[in-house]
Parts: sequence; C-alpha cells; structure tokens
Amino acid sequence: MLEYVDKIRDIARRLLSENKVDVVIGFRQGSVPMMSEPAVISRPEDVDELYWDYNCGINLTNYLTKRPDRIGIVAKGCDSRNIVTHMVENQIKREQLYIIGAPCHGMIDRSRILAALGDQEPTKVVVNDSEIVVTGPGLERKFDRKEYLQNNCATCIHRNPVIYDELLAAPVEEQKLTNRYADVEKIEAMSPDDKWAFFDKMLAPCIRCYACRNACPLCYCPTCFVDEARPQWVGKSIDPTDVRTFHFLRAYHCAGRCTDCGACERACPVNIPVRLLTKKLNKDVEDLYGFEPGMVPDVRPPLDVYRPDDPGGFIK
Amino acid sequence: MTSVIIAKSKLNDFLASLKSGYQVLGPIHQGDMIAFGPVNKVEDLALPYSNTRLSIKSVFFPQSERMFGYSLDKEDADAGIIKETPKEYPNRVVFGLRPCDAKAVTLVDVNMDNPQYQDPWWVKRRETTTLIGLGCEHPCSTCFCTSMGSGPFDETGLDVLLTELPDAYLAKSLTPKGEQLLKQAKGTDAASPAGEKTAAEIKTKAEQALPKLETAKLKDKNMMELFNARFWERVQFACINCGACTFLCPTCWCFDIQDEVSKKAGDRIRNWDSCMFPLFTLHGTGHNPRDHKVQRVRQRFMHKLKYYIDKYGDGPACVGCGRCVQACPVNIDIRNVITLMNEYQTSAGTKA
Amino acid sequence: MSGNYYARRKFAVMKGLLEYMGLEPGRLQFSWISSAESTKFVEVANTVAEEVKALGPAKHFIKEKAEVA
Amino acid sequence: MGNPYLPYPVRIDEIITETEDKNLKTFKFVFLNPADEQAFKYEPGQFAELSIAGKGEIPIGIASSPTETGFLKFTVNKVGLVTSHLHNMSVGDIMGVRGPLGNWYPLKQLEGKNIVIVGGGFAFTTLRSTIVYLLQPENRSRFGDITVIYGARTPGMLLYKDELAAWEQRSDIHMHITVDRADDPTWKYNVGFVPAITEQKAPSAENAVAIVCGPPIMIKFTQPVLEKVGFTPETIIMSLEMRMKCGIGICGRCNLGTEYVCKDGPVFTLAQLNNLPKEY
Repeated sequence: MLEYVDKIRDIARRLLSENKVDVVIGFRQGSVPMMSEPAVISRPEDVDELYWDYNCGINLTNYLTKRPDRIGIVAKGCDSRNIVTHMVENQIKREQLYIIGAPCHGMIDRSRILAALGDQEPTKVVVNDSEIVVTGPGLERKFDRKEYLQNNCATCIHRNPVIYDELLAAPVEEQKLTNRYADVEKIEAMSPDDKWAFFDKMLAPCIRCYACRNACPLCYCPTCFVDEARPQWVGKSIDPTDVRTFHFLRAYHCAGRCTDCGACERACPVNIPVRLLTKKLNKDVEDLYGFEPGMVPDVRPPLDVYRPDDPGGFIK
Repeated sequence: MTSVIIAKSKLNDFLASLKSGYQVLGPIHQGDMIAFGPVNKVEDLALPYSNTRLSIKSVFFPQSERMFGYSLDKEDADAGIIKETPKEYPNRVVFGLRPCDAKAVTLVDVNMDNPQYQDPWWVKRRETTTLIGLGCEHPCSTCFCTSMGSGPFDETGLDVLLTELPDAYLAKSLTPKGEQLLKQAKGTDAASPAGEKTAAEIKTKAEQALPKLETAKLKDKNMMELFNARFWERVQFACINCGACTFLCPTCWCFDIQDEVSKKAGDRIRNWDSCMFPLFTLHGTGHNPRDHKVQRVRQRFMHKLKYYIDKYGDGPACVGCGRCVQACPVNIDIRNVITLMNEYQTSAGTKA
Repeated sequence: MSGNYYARRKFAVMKGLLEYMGLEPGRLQFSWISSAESTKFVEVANTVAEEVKALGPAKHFIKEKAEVA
Repeated sequence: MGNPYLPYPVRIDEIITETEDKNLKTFKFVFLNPADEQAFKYEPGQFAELSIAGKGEIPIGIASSPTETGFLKFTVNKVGLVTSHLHNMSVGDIMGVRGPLGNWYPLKQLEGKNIVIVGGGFAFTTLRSTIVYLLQPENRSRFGDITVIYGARTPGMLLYKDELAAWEQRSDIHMHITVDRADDPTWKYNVGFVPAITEQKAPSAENAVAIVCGPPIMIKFTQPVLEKVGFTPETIIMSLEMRMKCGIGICGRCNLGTEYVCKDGPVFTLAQLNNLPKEY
C-alpha cells in the first residue's frame, strides 16, 4: 500500500491549493514500528507529512465528528462505512467531505506480532505483499502477512470504500469468506458458566483507560454513561462487575452501528480482544435484520427502525 | 556499600531465603504481558525481560483501593462515621524492577509524602517494601532514561541494584534496607573485582547505547509562554483522550475518590484518574476549566516537563521508560514533545 | 404501539449479548401484555418466577462490596 | 501519622435557609469529639471538605470565623450530588468535616491597612468569616477602614441578612449592600451590579487592599474598576473555586500551572494569577 503515499500527497496538495478543502486528515509515519499518527494538514507545503502503510488501523472518522470545515479524508473500507454512519447520525455532512478512498489490503496486527516476538524488540518492520519482515537487535523474523492481519481485517469483506470522491487505486478483490464469525460461534457454544469465566479472564487486565471507547468513531456522546454522576450507572473502580458492565454497555451502544474497523482492539494497551463483544452484536444484527452498518447513506440504523414481522420468538 | 554475587544457579536459594522474611514480587508473565506478581521460584520470573507493561506504581498505589468504610444503618451507633479500613502491610521485596521505575517512585514521593501532608497508604507501603532493581543491559529503542535524569543502572530509589553477568548477578546494596536484605539472604558469595569491572563495563555500554534528548533548556523557559505555544494544537490533534498514557506512566499519580454503597454499609474508594478525561476538572456547575482536548493534552506534558520542574526544582517528572510511546494508540510521542518544548523560543525566566 | 416494535429489536440484541456473556438463559425474559390482559400477566409472572427460582440466586452482574484492594 | 483524608465526625446542630430560592442553606456543625475542635485551627479564607458517608465530599469555604468557638458554619449552594443530599439532611444527623484546608486571606500581613471587601452572590461565605474576624474588638483596632460592597440578584438572595443589617448600623464598617434589582419598595440600600456600585463608591486604594470573591462575571468587571481607582494586581486578593477531591494537593486535578488551588490557594493575589494559566 506504500504506493498510495505519493498519491495521497498529490491529492492533498491539489485539494488544499485549489481551496477545495480546508484540511486533509490522514496519517503521519509512526515514530515506532507498526504505528502511525493521525494528522491534520492545512497547508499545501505540509502535505509531505502524509503517509500510508500497513499500520493505519486507527479509524479517521473519529476525527470528523461535528467538524464545521471542509475536509479531505483518507478512508479505508471501514473508515468509509463509519463516514456513512456519521452522515446518517448527523455528525458530518457529505458536502463537507472529499473522501480519498483507499482500497485496503488489511492492516497488520501489531500486538500479535509483538506477542509472537516474546520480549524481543523490533526496531524495523517492513511489509510487502506476502511477508512482514521484522528486524531488531539480534532479531530477524518473517511473518506471513495474511496470517498476521488484524483479526478484523482477516474477516473483512468490505475492503473497498463504499463512498468516495476519488480512489487511490483500482478496487481490490473482496475476500470471499465462508464464515466470518467462527470466534463468536465458539463462545456461543459454551455453557453459561464457561462463557462467564471466559469473559472474566478476558476482561481481567482492563485498566478502565477507555482507549477502546475513545478510539471508536461511534462513541461521541457529550457525556458517556460511565461518566454520569447523577445517577451513576456504573462504578469507576476495577471491580470485575463494574468492568464487565462497562464493556457490556460500551458494546451494546455500538449495536447495529459497528463496522468492525478494529480500532478499539488496536487501541487497547493491555491486548483485550474487545471485538469479541461487538462482533456478536454484528452477527445478531446481520442474522435478525439482515443489516450491515455503514453501507448505504440514507438507511436508518437497525435499532432505530422496526418491521412488524421482526423475529420475536423470545417474547412470551 | 557492599556487593555480593548471586550465581544464577543459586538464584532459587536466594529467592527462597527472601520468602522467609518477605512477600516476593517480580516480573511474571500475565497473558501477553509482563506484570508484577508473586514469585516463588526462578521459573516464575519472566526473565530476561524488557519492562513490565504497567509500571511499578500499583505496588504502592493500587488502581482501586479502599480508603475508608462506614455503616449507614440507622440502628448503628456509628452510622455515618467514616473510619479507616484496617490494612496489612507485610514486608515485601520487589525483585527485578527496572531502575527507571524506582526513580519514578522517588518522583512520586515528592507528591505523596511532602512536608505538609503524607498519603498514609503510599508511605506505609514504601516503608515496608524493599526494591531490588535489575539494571538494563539492553534498553529498548523507546527508552530515553539517561535524558531524563535516570539511566539503565540508575541507583535512585533502589535498595539493591543487580547487574546481570554471564552466569551470575552482581548485587550491590544501596541502602541500610538493602544491606540488611543481602546480609540475611542465602545463595550469595563474595563479589570479585573482575565481576565488578564487568558490571561497570556493561553499565557504560548500556548508557552509551541510549539516545540523548536535550532537556536542559526546559527549566529556564517561561512557563506562560510555553503554555501559550502554538505547537500544542499540532501535538493534540491525534489524541483520543484515553487514559492509556497516564495509567501506564510510572509518575502519573492522579486519583479520584468515590463512595460506593452496598446495602447498609459503604466504602470510600480511590481510583486512578487521568487529566486526559474531561470529567477530571468538571465543576458541579457544568463549567470546565479544561473543556478542550488541547488543554488536557497540554496539561499532561506541561505537568511532567515544566510544572514539576518549576515547583520542586527537580524532575522532570518523566523517567524515559517509553511506556506511553509504546502504548499510545495514536502514536503521540513524548520524545517529540520534549524536543518541541526544549527548543521553543521563549524569553528567559519562569515569571514575567 | 410502535414503541413495542422498536423495543423488540433493542431487547433482542441485548438479550443475545447478555446470554453470550454468560447470563443464564431464562434469567432475562420479555413479554407483551396489554393492560387488558390481566390473566396473561398473572400467568407470565408466575412462569417467570418459577423459572428464575429454578435457576437459583443471581450471581452475575450483581455487585456487593467492591472487589478492590 | 494522622490520615489527612479522614474527616472529623460532626453533628449538624442547626440549619438555616438563607435565600428565597432555598438553594442556599447554612449548616452549623458541632464536633463529636471536643479534641477535634482543638485540632481544627483555621483562618478566614480557608475551606474544608464536607464529607457525607455514602455520597462523597465537597469543598466549601468556612463561613464561621475563628473568633467564634464551639462550632463551624458552612453555607452550601445546592448544585451536585453531595450538596443536594446535604440539603436534605436534618439537625442531629452525623457527617464529617475534613480540614482546615488551603491557604487564607493574609490578614496578619494586612494589619494597619484599609480593607475593601467586594463580594457577590453565594461566594460571600469566607468574606463573612473575614468580616466577623475583623470586627472582633481586639482585632478591629489593628486595621484601618473597612469597606464592604456586597451584592446579590435580589434582596431575598442576600446571605446573612440579620448580620448585614447589624453591620449597617455600625460606624466602624462601611457597608454598601446592593441588589441587581429590587421589586420590594421598602428596599433601602443600593440597586445595581457590584462593579457599578464599586465604581460609584470608589473606595480609596490608598494604603488599602481589596479582597474580591464572587462569580467570574462579577470578578471580570470589578477588576478594571478596582484598577481604575488605584488598586494594583498586588493589592487585589481573590479566592478561586475548583473541582477538588483530596483537598491536600495530592490528587492532581485542581492545578493552575504549578499551583494547586486546594493547597497553594484558594487565595491568590491578582499578580500571582496573572502569571498562571487561566484554567479556572
């Protein structure tokens, strides 16, 4: 995807110098391997700061919420779906945006690669179509790129932007997957006690830093339920019930809206696979209402509408 | 003070003898991460290791801690009276923490244990905990400890410093607490001059391998000019206002106090808090003096790199452990911010 | 009336997530009962009470004293 | 080692509803343990954390004066969780007070000077403490002229009405009470905003300091008036409000640059504030 870099810069330069947009939002090259920094550029002479590689897993739609200006934004498939969601939810207007669509090859999973390296530290990571080449002091390892995609990218079926003004390259071939929910199904098959124990263990490292919530473009409420004091819905300590309540409600607020962009999981500083919660909701919303979030700009989200013949077997 | 050798083959004897007088904590594997946890034998230790994901601070300052308890039962004569929660403070030793973390603890001491007020839980745990540091022969690429007044073999805050030699650890006691621990421990042998020489060489090599960030100019900058600098807008853009940096940071000490009630009794609990959260400074009236992200991001960096220096004539309140550099989801790199601040042109002096 | 339909969707996914997280099936139940259906109300209340009793005391999402240091 | 987070147990001895909107009540507390009162030595301008088991704590300026013994008084505006709960409590109820906290008005250093006190709304509490302290016979002679300008929205919103009336009768204190508007035809004092009345009364800055406490908007417009009549940033003293938790400079949230409002403040001269970030 490195070939996108020059194109992004060219487009950004053109948009800014022709005064088509006020700013361009994209990524700056990371200061450490397998990271990148969201950046906003407002002068044509600064466009060379923009960069693109396999580490642009943060969802840039997060930076659009309620912006008043005209914005050029680089968008992967998932980002573009969140832009749609933002438009549907009145967080941004289509007219304000110039969407630079990035057909995506999938982002690489930094935390899984670091875990695989044990305690060896990579100082350089080069990614090509097939391999991730990791080097560091006394370290040289190669990983199969497809095996080390972010989990959400591995099961992504919308790598191409669903909405854009310009594409950085021809659309990539979408993945044909037989089952994108194997991880969820594995949990669904457990007994209630095993499920409870599984999530107890999964959530134990949580430090309530809210990186998962804050990395999510869907989480833009002026006051989040965890911050409400009157009434206080959930305690603020790391008591396991409070931690679980937070994660349950955070996920539930994303129901019918989540594009599985993976920003939450990528942001977590203690490697909690928080997507296992949102993905269950995605699966149910797909099964029950045939809905995939962020695909069409003028369709209300599934929990904001109903059909009289919706499945209702669970109601006595 | 004194130095002894602990042969790697005798490390189990050493740890076993510590266990008779102390609870022993050390870096252990916890899922994908390395964290401080109970250690019974060498095999429990995650050695070799770079650093723990979370810093040492929770050993003295748990993320959530019960401060007080009370009854709310009207029948109870003590209803409504807030009382100290009894706690135990066993003697503990932390084996193998990194010197930057120990240095950080001394920076937090300035806040928690000052001439006017002493945080009783912090002070008690500090008194009853002995710190055996493990020098860093191979610092990470994100480490910049020597730039921040610490170093891979910094002795500040440690009671004992270990240097790993090919088949042994050279253990140097640095305080009476450390001296006593080494005296009572088993598995130690007299240090040889050759061992000490090797250790000194390892130290120099590690120090030289670390990058050097310039920080000398921070203390002479004008605080208000730095505060008003335009670069904060650029620094803050990517920030998502999560608390990852502050919670992983060994020198971030902010906390919140909450009352929690269960049936007819309750607890007053303190929890780590973060200057990244809007709620941190929100007034009851709805007014928020740090309403904007840029104000919160600036507060974090200014506190560590300017306010602390100006207030205490010490610091900065950063030890260069690099945790925030590694964990920030959006790659805001404190090293870049330090350079921006250090290079910013202001008129001299902190006061106008 | 339409509120019931909206709620049905919200409850459907909420129930799914709660049970996925380990809440025992049967602990959380929904029913549509109009103000005129007093008999149904009694029946449902009795059934739910029996089923929940059979499950025993709730142990999930119940916070007693905070489990902290 | 005392635990600085642990409140002293107190009993609510009296509750006075101060204002017509009933949002301001004065609570008089008596220490359960007499020794605690000895430990609680305070100066006008300091505050304390009012501590309610099950609800939390709230920092409130001490409205009583150290010259009044046997009790503490706090006037509390009903805004949040803790203050709302406090407003529903009754005489005889047990709660906690933690303090005294923060610095104070530097009255000892101001001996021999004329004192101008400017207050607005419910921020008059520590100013009441100050006035009671200054008027105490053995203290009064140590200070020059005392001028008070105090305003509220309406006559019914003034705090400590009986005391204000009593002070009005005295010759050793110049009272200028004002209200933004008065529908009451018997209102016999000033009508107008505090900055306007300050300008009109033009207290002399000669050998004087001004102690200003009130809502931000009042401070914003009073400050230039005071400067116009000759007060300097060094002779304008203010008290700040901030969100606080620990009250002892440890929990980290109430700083303005290097200064913790709870420990290094809440009292600052304007000169000090001019060199600090305006994050209040």
